[in-house]
Amino acid sequence: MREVTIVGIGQIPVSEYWTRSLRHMAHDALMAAWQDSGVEEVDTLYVGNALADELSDQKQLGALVADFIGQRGIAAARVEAGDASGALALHQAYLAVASGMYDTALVVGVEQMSAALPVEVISATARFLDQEYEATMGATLNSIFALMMRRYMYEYKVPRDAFFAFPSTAHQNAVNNPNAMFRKAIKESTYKRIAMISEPLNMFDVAPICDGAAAVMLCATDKLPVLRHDGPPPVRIAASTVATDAVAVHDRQDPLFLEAAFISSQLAYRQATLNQTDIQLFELHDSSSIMAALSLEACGLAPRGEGARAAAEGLIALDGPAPISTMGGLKARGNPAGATGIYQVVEIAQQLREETGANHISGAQAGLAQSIGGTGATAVTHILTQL
Amino acid sequence: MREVTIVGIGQIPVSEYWTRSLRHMAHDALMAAWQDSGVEEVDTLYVGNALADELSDQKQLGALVADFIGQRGIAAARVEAGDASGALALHQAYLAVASGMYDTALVVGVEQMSAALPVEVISATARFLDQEYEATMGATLNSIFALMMRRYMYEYKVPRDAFFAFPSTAHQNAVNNPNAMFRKAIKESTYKRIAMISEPLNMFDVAPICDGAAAVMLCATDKLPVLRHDGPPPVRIAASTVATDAVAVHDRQDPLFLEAAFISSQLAYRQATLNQTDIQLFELHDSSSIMAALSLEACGLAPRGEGARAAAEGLIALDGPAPISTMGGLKARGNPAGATGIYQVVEIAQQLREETGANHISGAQAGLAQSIGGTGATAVTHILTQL
Amino acid sequence: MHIAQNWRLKAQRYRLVGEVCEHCGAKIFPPRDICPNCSHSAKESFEFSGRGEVYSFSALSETAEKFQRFRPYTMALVKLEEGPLVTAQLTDVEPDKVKIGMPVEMVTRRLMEEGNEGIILYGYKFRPMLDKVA
Amino acid sequence: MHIAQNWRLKAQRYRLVGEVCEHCGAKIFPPRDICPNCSHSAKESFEFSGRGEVYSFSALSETAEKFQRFRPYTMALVKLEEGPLVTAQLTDVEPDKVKIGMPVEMVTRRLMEEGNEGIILYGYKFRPMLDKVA
Ligand SMILES: [Zn+2]
Ligand SMILES: [Zn+2]
Repeated sequence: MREVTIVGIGQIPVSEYWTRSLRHMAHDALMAAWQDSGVEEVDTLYVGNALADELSDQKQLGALVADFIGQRGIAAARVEAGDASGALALHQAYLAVASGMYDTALVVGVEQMSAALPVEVISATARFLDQEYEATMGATLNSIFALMMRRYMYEYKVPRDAFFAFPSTAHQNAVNNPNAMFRKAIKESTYKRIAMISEPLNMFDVAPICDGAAAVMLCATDKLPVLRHDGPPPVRIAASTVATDAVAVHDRQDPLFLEAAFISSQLAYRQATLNQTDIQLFELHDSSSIMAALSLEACGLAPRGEGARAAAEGLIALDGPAPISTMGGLKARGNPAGATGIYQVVEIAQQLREETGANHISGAQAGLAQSIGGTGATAVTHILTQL
Repeated sequence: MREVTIVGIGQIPVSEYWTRSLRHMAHDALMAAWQDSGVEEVDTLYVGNALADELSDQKQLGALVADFIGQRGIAAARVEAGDASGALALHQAYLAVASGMYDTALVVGVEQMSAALPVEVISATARFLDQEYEATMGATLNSIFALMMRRYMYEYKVPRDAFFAFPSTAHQNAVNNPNAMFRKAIKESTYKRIAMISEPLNMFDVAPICDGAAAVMLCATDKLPVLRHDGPPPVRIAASTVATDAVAVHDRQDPLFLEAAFISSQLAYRQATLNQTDIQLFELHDSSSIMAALSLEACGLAPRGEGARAAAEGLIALDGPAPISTMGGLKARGNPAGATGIYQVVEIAQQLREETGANHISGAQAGLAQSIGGTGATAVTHILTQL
Repeated sequence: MHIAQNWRLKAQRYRLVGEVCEHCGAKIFPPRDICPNCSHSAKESFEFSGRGEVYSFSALSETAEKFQRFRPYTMALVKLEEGPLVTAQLTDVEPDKVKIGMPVEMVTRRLMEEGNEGIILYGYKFRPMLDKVA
Repeated sequence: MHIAQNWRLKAQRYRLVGEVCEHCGAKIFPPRDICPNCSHSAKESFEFSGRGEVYSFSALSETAEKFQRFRPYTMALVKLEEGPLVTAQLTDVEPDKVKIGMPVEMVTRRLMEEGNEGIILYGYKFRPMLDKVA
């Protein structure tokens, strides 16, 4: 199995795009990554996207984007696993390069949600759930998060305000990220009185509806010498792993444990031959505060039932033992569903390349990105290290 | 790059399923392939599906199906490229095993279309086109086929009736396929008077709306000795290639040439180090008669503009020089969009394993399967050979 | 849309028909082809009593398209007395009266309306168990 | 649905505004960010004359949802006099009067109705060129 390296990264600010459509957004992120990379020829393209089917009436995004970036002809694929689509696309691109069939691969995560009505987005993201036994009963993605959160508070005797640590940290860190959607810190007093979306989940507990595109260029490590030498430092993919769980929360062994995230992170630690303590930052899937808490626990960064409390006590701060959402996370950078997993990886690469300014995690040599589909059915973990 | 082998195949009859949903159909095909294979443990799952988003309100099919077949936890992904989804999923599974990360992989193509209203299916499959410049103008998939067909007839002076060879051969061959949807030969007189769908394309020129699931089990060739020895003969994947073209026909260099199909087949011949003449059968993407004609030309089996005429003269018959649709093809076996590419591959495996009864291509040692997304934007070619 | 899909799931939705695994005895809902507990094939039907208790709940008003007419409503995870958890709506109760652990029982109610054809889908919801409340 | 998407494409749809490549001179429609001919970036706007001829055509009545109210209609590939092919409807002509090679010109017409909000989308269609027909 060949080693695989990230040689270029690109992103557009997470925002609401009214004058650029899906193909344009993908183009902009991909061209940035390509230009950043020093690669001459791209051999294959992967597009991570969750919602173009219904929100843009468009399928076959692999071919569409390949053509639009001037690469008509190359192999291309669209990969989907809810809001883990981007990360799962990266895993496929990783395998494509590792296999030896392709030397270079572009990967873009792209999503356009803001042009649709909120009710259309809610209907579309409900498809991340089990249609027959969750969505048909009236469940939305947020309502399932809420069910998990209420039970978590009950079972582990956690006050709701403990969850404030997640949006608070995310917004604080986003202030210094020019690509983030919300670049303003939030106050606990606001968190306490802001409107509920699905009790006990409030508007600050969930990531916004938004648009975005982020991209990386992969290159087989044994082909690196062919690249031009003035490029940025390459970043090694030390692990790329995927695991799954029941789609419906009610079907899981423990509704309060993200088994897929656990398995995927364990496989990743093993593949990278690293312990949690060897890793300096963790971009986790904070699509809601409860998912952030459960992700900390699944990745072994907090004991079961302690994720929220540990976060409130400083675990996840930039200078804490397990910094997460270092550039704003899903909550404040934004969660453009199928693009999110690539934003995470781009941000870790930025950290390892020391391009994160005031948010730089000092001594960062390894970072973990974990992306989750919906409420936990698909989990994709990448560990990046300096080469 | 590791060699990859197909060690198990499975399919359910293409039909209209009213009592089994997507997950059940996938289950049945996968279990058949698994049972056929002699494999103990499956390492990863790929699901090719085009339309579950809108027709079943379901995403994250990778996780959903993995769980439903009792494999909760394993890596899984859903791949989409219109009606090339199944074949493209197989390509990803091929890379996954070739890379060395996974030793075995299950791949299923699954689609459920018949439960939706015809207008819903037409709306959904229009998403295989370029939304902004084809579908928005009122184009449907069939109407674009019709535009290609009319121009083809005009440019190459081909009478409409020459296209009868495609549905005629397909239906004739489906008679002996218990998994085919239409197992009845059709008459030229009926073809001449049957209703138009989109002039000059009639109802016999296009594949039916239907449901289906087909699956294969892949195994790294170097792990074959571990399998039990009483299984069916393994089939070698000698080539697995992907190419793309502009999504919109109006954007292509030549609207009557399937460039992606051409590139993908050329790459496949090269990867397999075989010429067309070394291959005894060709499962092509006969989603419409015109696509069948253009596919023959793209794969080098007929000169440009001669595909339909050559077919009418016996090129594609079971005993002709380039048999296609040997078990009924998309036209008569059925085209359950995202499942189609796997049905093709399963049928070629059946031919190489000599399980095709009266339809067996004598001396078949190599077969080519080519699957196309929509009107030609994505093309995936596999060449299978006896091990 | 999806008339067949709804028709297909009638037994489950109207009567909470799941399965009991012949191998390990696990009571399974929703029904599956393979027992998630022991991985043997699960085919024996089992009709649940419909009694259980609230495991978690949440009142919401931002719903998917097909549920707009019915909002606000309260989603819940209900732990059936036979073991499985079920996702369903609570009915006949104000959200502020719901508590984790509250005994509930299944009733059949209108779930949603399918857009174009105005098809109405019925299925299980749960309400406070009458004898326990009285 | 997709109000922004429609708004975004107004220039193209109302006035056939594409691009001319500064490098190779190719006239490009629909507009792109990269010239498909020479792979340089293409940014200079170019408004097409709207004149062309029928390259292919087909009358259909099985349409997508948003076009149901407008069926039957005739789809066509039109070869613009500046070079590119365009997919569009023909209008003001019976399907049996259409011929490949027939001169046509662009007009702006109603394209479709968006379901829920009843938004009407306008855009280009092509009709027989009046002076040539007369
Ligand atoms: Zn069991
Ligand atoms: Zn140019």
